[in-house]
Formats: sequence, structure tokens, C-alpha cells
Amino acid sequence: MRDKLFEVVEDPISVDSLIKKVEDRNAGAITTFIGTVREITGKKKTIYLEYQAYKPMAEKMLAQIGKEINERWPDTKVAITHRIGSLDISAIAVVIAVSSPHRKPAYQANEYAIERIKQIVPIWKKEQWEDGEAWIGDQKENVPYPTGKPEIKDEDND
Amino acid sequence: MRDKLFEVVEDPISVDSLIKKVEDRNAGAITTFIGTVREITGKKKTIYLEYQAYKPMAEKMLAQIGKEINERWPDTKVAITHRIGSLDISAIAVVIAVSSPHRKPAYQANEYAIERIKQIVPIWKKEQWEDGEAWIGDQKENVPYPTGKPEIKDEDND
Amino acid sequence: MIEVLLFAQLQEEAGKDKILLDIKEITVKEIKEKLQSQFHLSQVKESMVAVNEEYALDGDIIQTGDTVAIIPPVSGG
Amino acid sequence: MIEVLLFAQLQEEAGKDKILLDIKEITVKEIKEKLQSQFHLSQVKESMVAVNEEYALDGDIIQTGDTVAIIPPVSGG
Repeated sequence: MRDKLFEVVEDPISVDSLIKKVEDRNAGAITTFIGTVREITGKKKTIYLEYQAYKPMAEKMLAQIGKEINERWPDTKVAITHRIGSLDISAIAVVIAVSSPHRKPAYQANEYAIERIKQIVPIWKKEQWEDGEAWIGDQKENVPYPTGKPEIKDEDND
Repeated sequence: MRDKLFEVVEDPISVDSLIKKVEDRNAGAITTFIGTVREITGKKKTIYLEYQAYKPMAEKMLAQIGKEINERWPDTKVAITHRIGSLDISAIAVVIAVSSPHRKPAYQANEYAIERIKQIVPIWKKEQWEDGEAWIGDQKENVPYPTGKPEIKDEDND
Repeated sequence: MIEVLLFAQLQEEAGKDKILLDIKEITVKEIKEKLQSQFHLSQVKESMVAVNEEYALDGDIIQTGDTVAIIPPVSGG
Repeated sequence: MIEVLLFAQLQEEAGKDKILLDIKEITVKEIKEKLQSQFHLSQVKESMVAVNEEYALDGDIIQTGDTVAIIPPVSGG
């Protein structure tokens, strides 16, 4: 059975298994991004996070991000796994692995992936604090979708 | 015994062990860079690489890179391990792990580390091709040390 | 029948994770208005709509048998 | 006695990984010249010099007991 390169899972993510998915004889560089649950944000102390996904669409969107990356940075390989459910402090929520013959595209493509995840992948988190809880959107930072829908191509990304 | 954050080793590197070294309750992002032995460079086919280090000084310089990163990007944690000896195709030569509360510094600091390794850390590689071998320096790409010695601070780095 | 999936805050507001609408055909814009007025889902306005797992625009037409999802601003990663 | 460590191509050229020099005091510039003329190490010119594991400049003084390393352009990573 072929490994799934783009996955939403409920169990802990193995960083090593993602690295293996992108290994290549012509890779000189592999970058990984590991998103972990942070305890302190501003003055709020998080107890745990609850992630929810529209799973089939989320996996489709992750695969689309992979496709965008392969178009922009040829010879890259990409794997992304996002975990959902209840995650404690320091738990891994998402892992992005990118391999490339050279290091620059491996960094750029990896950062592109996390930015795109935060734009188009239907996954939501609810923060549980000591004194309350709330579903988080990036409403505070951005107009949700300035062009009416999430940009499928974002030529200005860096 | 405390883990060594900056190491030159002769055995295979565990990416997971480096991730563990930088884990932190207030980290929201961990980036890793994994430098691997690439088979094809230009038209040359590499059979294996031989790495040599001036080990005590190399570890000092890796630690110095860590210090530079902590100064530039506060709240980061850094660990770097470089392997020496004979390395086959796809073997891991170097792993850089950086944790940070937010993702941007984790990417920037990680990329800074690999650039600095290529400037100041006394480690050399010899390429073994099908039809010969050579010690590699970056003479072709750069004046070795434009300021007379490797820049200990490089404010223009990106 | 059109199935409308709800997530996150919308799901909590509605007290359920899907709504079934006995409608043959409706635009994205119309279904958003309907969900706001009939089901009092405050966050619909700032949400996107996906039809059969693809993002849709206001003018797109939804037909019976389609699966619609209301996608409030995402916060994965 | 000053110990001079050689690496990579320099080590292969010299056929050994260190040279002992019976010298009390010498500048970095002078030791580079000496290694080029007496030991025919072609790559010394483009190399850096480290004294006791720190990069040194041409004018720095090396004394007996110091460990010197000739550092050709590095290629780690």
C-alpha cells in the first residue's frame, strides 16, 4: 500500500514517517515544520486545544497545496499530516516535510505550505483556557477571504 | 547528563533526538533542516561523501551559531549535529532543529544556521565520483573569506 | 434534498453538525441568507461555502444531492 | 614548539595531519608564508588560520605551546 502524502489523523504524528515519505536519492535537503501546542499566547494560558476538520475536504486541500508546491518548486516532494482531536501542550498538531535537491526551495516551499494551510484547509481549533474557551479564526488579523474565497494561487506569498 | 546541543558525531543522527532537545512548552513551531547526501550534482554522479572535521573547533563554532541565533531571535532554542566520516547516498550529514513560540523565527533562524555552517564551521567534504574524487570548498561560488576571516556576524544574511 | 454540514462555532450554535434542506436548487448566496434568517447562524456571513468539497462563489448553483459545507475562517496549523 | 594541524586537501598534500615547528613566536602571516615555501602546501594562501580553536588575523602572534590549524574553505552542511 502506498503511503498517503496528505492526511488528517487522530493519533500522534511521527515526524520520522513523514521524512521517509519525502526521501529521495536526489534530495540534498529535507525541511520539516512541526506545529506544536503552545502554552502561553499573550496573557492567556492554554490548557489544551481541540481541533476539528472537514476531513475529506481538508485532505483534498492539503493535496492541492502539495500540487501548488510541485508547480512552483520543481523536483520537490511534499508530505503533510494534520492531527485533530484534543491536543495537550507540546503535542504535535501538524507536520510538513519537503525534500528538494537544494536547500533554498526546501525552506521556501515548507513555509509556503504552512501559510496556505492557514488560508484554505478546513480545520479549526478551539482553545481551552483556565477561564473559558473559544473557537479561533484569524478574524482579528485578516479579513477572512478578501477575494470572496480563499486564494487558490497566491503569487505574492513569501 | 545534559544533552549536548552542538555536536560532531560519527554515527547516524536521529532527527527525533534533536527535536527533543529543542522542545519547549512555549514553542509553537519547531523547524528542522536535514542535509542529505545527493546522488546527482550537475552531471556528476556521487558514490559517497567523506566528511572530515576539526572537531573541537567545529563544535565551538556550532555553539557560536546557536548563540548568534538566540541573540537575533529571542526565545528560540537551537540544536545542531553534524556527522563526519563516510556517508552513502541519502545518509544524513547534518540536522538543525530550532524551536520558537512563532513560526517565522523558526524558519529564519534555521536557514541562518545552515548558511553560517557553510561559512565558519571547520568541516570539509570530499566527493567520491565514479571517475575520481575531490575535496570540495566553495571557492567556485565565493571568495573564501572576503574580510580576511569568516564573518562572525553577518548582518546581511538572509 | 441538500445536506448542509456545520463545523466549529456554527456547529455549537446550531446544536447539530448538519441541516437537511428540502430544496431542489438554490444559489450559494441564497443558501447563506436562508441559514442566517431561518437558523440564526451568526457566523455564516463571514464564512465560505464549499459545494461537494470545493470552494464555491456566491453565484454558483447548488442542486439536490449536493453536499454543502459552511466553512468559517479556518485556524489549522 | 608550535603544533600545526592540517585538514582535507592540505593533509593529503602534506601526507600527514600535523607539522611541529620549533619556533618561539611567529605571526599568522609569517607562518602561512613558511608553510607555503618550506612545505609546498598550495592551498595555504586561500586558507584561514585558527589559533587555539579561534580564527586569527594575519597580524596575530602565535607563541610556543599554541595549537595552530590551517582551515581551507569549509564545505560542511
